[in-house]
Amino acid sequence: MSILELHNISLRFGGVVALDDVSLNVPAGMTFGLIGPNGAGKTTLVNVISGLIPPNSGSMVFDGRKDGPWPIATSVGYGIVRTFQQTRAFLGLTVRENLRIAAAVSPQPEMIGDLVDACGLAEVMDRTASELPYAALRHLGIALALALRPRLLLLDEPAVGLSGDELERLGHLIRRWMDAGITILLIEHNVRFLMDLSDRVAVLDRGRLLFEGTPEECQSNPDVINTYLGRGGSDVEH
Amino acid sequence: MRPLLDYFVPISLFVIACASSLWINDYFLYVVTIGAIFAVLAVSFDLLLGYTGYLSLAHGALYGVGAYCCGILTAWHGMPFLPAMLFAGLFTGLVGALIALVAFRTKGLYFAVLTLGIGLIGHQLFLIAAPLTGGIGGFIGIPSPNVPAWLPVRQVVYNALLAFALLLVTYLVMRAFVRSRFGAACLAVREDITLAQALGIRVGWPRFAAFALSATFTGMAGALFAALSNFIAPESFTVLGTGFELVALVVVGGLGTLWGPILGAILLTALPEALRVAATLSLLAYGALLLFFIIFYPRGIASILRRLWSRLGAALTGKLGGV
Amino acid sequence: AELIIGELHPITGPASFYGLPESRGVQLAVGEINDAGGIKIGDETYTIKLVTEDTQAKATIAVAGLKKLQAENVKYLIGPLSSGVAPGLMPIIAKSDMTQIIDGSIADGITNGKNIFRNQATVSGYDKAVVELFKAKKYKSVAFMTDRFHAGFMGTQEALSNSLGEMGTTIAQQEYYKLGDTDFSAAMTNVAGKNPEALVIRGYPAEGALITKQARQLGFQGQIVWEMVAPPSTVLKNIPKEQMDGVFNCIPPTVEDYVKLDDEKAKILAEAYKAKFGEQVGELTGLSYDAVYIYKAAFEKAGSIDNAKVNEALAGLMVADVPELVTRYTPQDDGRLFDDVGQVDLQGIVSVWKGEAWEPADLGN
Amino acid sequence: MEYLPQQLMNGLALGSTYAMIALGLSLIFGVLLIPNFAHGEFYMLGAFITYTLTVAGFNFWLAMALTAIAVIAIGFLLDRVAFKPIEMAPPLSLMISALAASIILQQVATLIWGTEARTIPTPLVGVWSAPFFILTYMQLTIIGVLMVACVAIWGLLHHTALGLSIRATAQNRDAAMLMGIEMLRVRFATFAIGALLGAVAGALLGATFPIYPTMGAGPVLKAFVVLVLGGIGSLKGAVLGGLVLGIAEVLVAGYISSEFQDVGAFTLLVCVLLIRPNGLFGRVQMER
Amino acid sequence: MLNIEGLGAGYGKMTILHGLSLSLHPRTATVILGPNGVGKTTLCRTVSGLIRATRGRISFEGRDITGASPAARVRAGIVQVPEGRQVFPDLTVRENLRLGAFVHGMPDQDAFDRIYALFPILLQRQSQKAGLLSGGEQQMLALARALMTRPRVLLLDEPSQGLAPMAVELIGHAIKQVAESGVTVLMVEQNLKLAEMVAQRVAIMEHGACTLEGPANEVLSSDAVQNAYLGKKR
Ligand SMILES: Nc1ncnc2c1ncn2[C@@H]1O[C@H](COP(=O)(O)OP(=O)(O)OP(=O)(O)O)[C@@H](O)[C@H]1O
Ligand SMILES: Nc1ncnc2c1ncn2[C@@H]1O[C@H](COP(=O)(O)OP(=O)(O)OP(=O)(O)O)[C@@H](O)[C@H]1O
Ligand SMILES: [Mg+2]
Ligand SMILES: [Mg+2]
Repeated sequence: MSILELHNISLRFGGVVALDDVSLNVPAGMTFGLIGPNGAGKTTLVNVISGLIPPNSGSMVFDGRKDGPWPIATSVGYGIVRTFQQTRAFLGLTVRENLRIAAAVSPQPEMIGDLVDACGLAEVMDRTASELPYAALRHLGIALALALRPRLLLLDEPAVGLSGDELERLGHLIRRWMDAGITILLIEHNVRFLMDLSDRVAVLDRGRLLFEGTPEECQSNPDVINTYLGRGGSDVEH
Repeated sequence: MRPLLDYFVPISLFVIACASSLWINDYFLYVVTIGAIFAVLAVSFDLLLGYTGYLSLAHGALYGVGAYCCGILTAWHGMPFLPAMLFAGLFTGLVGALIALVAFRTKGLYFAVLTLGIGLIGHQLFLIAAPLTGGIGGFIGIPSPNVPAWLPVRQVVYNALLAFALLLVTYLVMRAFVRSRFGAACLAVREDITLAQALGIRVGWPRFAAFALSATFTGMAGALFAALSNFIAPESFTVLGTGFELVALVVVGGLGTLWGPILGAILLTALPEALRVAATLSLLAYGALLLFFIIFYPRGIASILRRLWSRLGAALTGKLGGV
Repeated sequence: AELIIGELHPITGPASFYGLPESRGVQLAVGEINDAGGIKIGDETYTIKLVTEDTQAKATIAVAGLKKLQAENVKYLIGPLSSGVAPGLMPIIAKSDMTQIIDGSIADGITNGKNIFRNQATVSGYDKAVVELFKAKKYKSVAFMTDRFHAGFMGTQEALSNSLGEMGTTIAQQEYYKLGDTDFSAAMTNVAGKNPEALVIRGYPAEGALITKQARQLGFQGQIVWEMVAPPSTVLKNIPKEQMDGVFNCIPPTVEDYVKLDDEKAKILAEAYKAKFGEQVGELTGLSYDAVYIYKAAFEKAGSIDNAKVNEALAGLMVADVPELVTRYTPQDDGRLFDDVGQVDLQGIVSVWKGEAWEPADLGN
Repeated sequence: MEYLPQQLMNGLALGSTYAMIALGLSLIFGVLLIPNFAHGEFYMLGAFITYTLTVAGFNFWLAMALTAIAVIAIGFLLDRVAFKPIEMAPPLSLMISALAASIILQQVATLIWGTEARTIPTPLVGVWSAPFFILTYMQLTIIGVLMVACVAIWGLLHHTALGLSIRATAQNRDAAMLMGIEMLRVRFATFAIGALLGAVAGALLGATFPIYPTMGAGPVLKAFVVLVLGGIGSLKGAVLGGLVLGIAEVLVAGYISSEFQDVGAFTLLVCVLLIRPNGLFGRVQMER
Repeated sequence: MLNIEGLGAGYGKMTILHGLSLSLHPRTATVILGPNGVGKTTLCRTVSGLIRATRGRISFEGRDITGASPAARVRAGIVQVPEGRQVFPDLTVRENLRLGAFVHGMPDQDAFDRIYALFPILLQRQSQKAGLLSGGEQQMLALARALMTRPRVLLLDEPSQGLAPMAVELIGHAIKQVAESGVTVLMVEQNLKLAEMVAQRVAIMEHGACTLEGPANEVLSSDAVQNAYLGKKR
């Protein structure tokens, strides 16, 4: 069963066609990978789903509710939560204060403690967010989103700038939520990371849906190799 | 332990202030009373500026709304002071809520200037609505608060006690607000409104509540000011005077803390009095001291005290650790 | 022994242009009295100690200043200047055992004749001269341009237009501006359009000069009448003298006017001021200077420095009791200086601008 | 609607004075994010120094040029003392610093010139009587200077390297430094232009209006209104906002009541911001 | 060429770099590897002058530049591509590029053409406001802008951030070309593909100091590095 259905979403900015008749079904409980060349429209799609920008045309069904997309406040109420490509947290506040805000909006404030451990924030609780190491900041951004107990989590390039242990930690985290039944829409240019985690993958190119299928099919699809992975798609070796 | 400390410190400071008001002379008492009223203003103002991130320049006018409201109720309708003050506060809160509805369509400097406009309109209305306010000639004959029979103190002392009590209540109420979920939401609005929205915070409510609450206490401060001055005139409620002075109090005290603005208010009301000795140079000296302070402590008194506090803490633990 | 007099004037801030010369007037008089050996009250001779506090023309600062004076045991007060301040001090002083002589504000109704007196005119006093002018010149229509930040003028606006109306003058236009405004073109366009026979400007001279200029530029042809304290030196700094020719002014004479009338006391005061402070005497200096001598006469008459007695003496003081007065007050019917509510009778006179200064106007009656 | 052409012209002339003051303020705020309340004091000093020089016998235009240099120097000093040391502090601290600086400058002016109002002897007397309206030569000069200033600033910002570096700094200080842009030069240039505009406005307006040490306070508030009315960071907005405000004030004073001149102007501000929360020409910030 | 000796730097009271020493070989691309948060970005910012060094010294071609302003360093040819998207959002793409050549006066059309040939998407978007570009497009713009300065030392802080694999390859080639044309390159990078593609020398950073530096093949094949950074585990 699909938790999210997009029907013929189009959006243009002046002359730029950012989304061109995109239709997509995201099955419940799975991690859905979204890739595509730079400027393909991935972030724009997240903006549309989360309600930050209304599309020019098209509609969205979420969890049986028709007439989407909704304004952002409504979407969040329905359980659609996003992170931002450019990491966003309350930069002027300490981590503790950030989490206090998270607790204020969370339906289950008592689980914030868990999140702190899972995201590895315990040692940096009293530091100002703007001074955090990059990885910790990314995790904080994700912790804020998770505090809302989303049903659909939109992750826009969460792994940017992460390496080694940090990347692994993020991978573990995502798996855990998947197990907890959260549906995840994951945008990521780290192909290995994305393919490892995703159950299904869609590829956007210049606003159009180019491909949709399993990660394996995706990596051998010539169109995808041509437009996105490149012949030296060696990052993907197993 | 913490709740005990939480209430112990402000309440004991309040008791000390009340006790000392029996001692000091009328002049100091007046300065301190005015300082306390400005502290009420500053704390209310900081709820909006420091915790929610909106600079309202309409507060000078809101202060006036409370003052005139109290004047009309007590002088014309014979209402006793305390209910009049409450009523004035509620009325001002209502006016504030209306302003908030309009002003929160904008943010940043746009909000500041929009409220500046509203503040100026308010001041002009005090002038124009002469039948209600007395116009430029001022509102004359506002009765002083009645000293209750069981309290054997003089009027001026009673005025001071009222101001201290109002300050204490304001502080406690504002602190409760700040610590509530609303307070957390306000912080989120201040730091990053898009992220706040993305987190499902209905940003309209917390900032609206902050504005209305801030206006309510601003109105009560105005009411008290009116009652202890016996006379008010539009000149006390200008944007250039009161409006900007509030910003100075809060910034000098320390933005985003509730006790910082209290210190800022006391310092900046005492300063011009201390500078009376400088006679014709007093304004110049005031400007120079303000500039000096802000250049060296751009984050206000609160930042100095915090630094001292942490240094003290470090020194103590260092000493203990050494033993 | 020492007798303390407090004075409360705006010696800093924008109003210090008027406040500082007042403060200095007090200083001059006190200096003179002390140099002459002080005041002999009863058997004791007192020298006067002067304590100055600033009001910045703001009510709260002024109240704090007053409380400070009270804390320093000051019983006699001169000041304040501003109409926005005096009502703020009134409830405190009325309840206290102090005595006050107001030497500034021209707003109505701030004296009580018990312990609060005023030796400055009220606007109603100014208005009498306006009425006199209109009686003589029989202008058929008039426009007003009033400083709406001026409590005094705003307070009498209605009464004045009523009395002119009763004489048959049409009120063609009522316009307002505020202190510090610089553009009056909208109002003056309307005034010039209606072209009344006279335009009465009520406020301060800088704006007065500017309004006069703009009215003429926009084609206003009628008579311009000022109602404001306007020392020629200030006027000339703001408007070329040709453009002032023939403008009327309706206020009580100031020190400068008395000097022009060859008044000995005024000349001495002006010179002393110049010698001590290096500037031209201010237009209100005479009033504050007089206030000190009024106190002196009252002390001597009461023979005591007890406030109740001095208040009584002040209330009954005759103009003739104070020979040092520079300002020429009209005695009350019984010769007293103050009327029952503590107000002197100081009436405006009509003067006209000729060349570089005001001169008494010949109204031809 | 009697005298409408004349009233519109009155509004235009008044609006030009607002625009003139707003221009410099807008530049400094747009580039350095300093809410420079002391801009009113540039204006005041421009008027007073020109006054002193003309009274000392200088030709008005020469006096104005000398004044501009002096005020630029003062602007530079002000930046050095009041703003540069706390450039990293929150903008509100900068605002308090500006307010303090403005008190100091006013008081210094009081010590030098006293608080008596005066007017600079006008270099251009006389009026130009067109068929339906009258404008003084001085008003015409102000409108002319405003137009010249707009074109000059626009050209500077959009067609010179200095202008490009100013615009770049306004958007991303760090990145601008990484492009080899000297921060100090940009700062200096911005303050110099801002102070210059303030000084010229002061000299021209001081020849029409009375001048006194606190004369800057009112206009600087109006200038902030204009800044926001037009849209922050838009020079076009600053000019048109000024004109709109001027015309609105005159129309209210002319056809409703001069008692409501200010109320009318600020009601207009409120209405405009209700319809366009980012001013007439301000852009809505995109969030991504 | 560029010598860093005993460099110390940090934010406020917090010291991040503890006596870091490193010398860059002329006309060579050096890649810095290290875990998140060791101070790689801090190093780049200190070298380009955005952060003041608290101790140690940086010299360029024998001249001490430790106290020089960022602008002076750019004029000397030291140019940084900052981490994250540091474009001028309200300026057009072309104006952003134009600013790249700021220290050389007005660039000719050739200079633009060379860049557009490298990044065709920027040509398409040349009159769009840079702030409206997608994340990856902004990253390309930042790199392109730095190339416009005609650098002699190019500091790259994670240039692959947010780039699609094809684009990573593209800029890999571009950087290699630049290095071959005689520019000294210092690149901080997490993307191993790009690092391996570009690196001639590799430095390893730990706890605010460089612990190992040498030719790329040697360092990358050393066991310690294999385990710690190249993630044998994966
Ligand atoms: N507000 C806007 N105005 C004009 N063009 C825009 C706007 N927002 C996005 N675009 C353009 O739309 C296209 C899609 O942008 P989007 O940010 O969705 O790309 P993306 O797939 O997320 O790319 P990346 O992987 O680089 O983040 C880009 O070419 C971008 O330049
Ligand atoms: N503005 C700042 N104020 C205070 N501390 C900071 C600031 N920026 C970074 N830090 C701290 O400096 C340390 C080093 O940061 P830096 O960004 O240099 O690391 P990095 O090696 O580039 O990491 P990454 O790989 O995540 O980009 C981090 O621990 C971080 O917390
Ligand atoms: Mg994107
Ligand atoms: Mg980094």
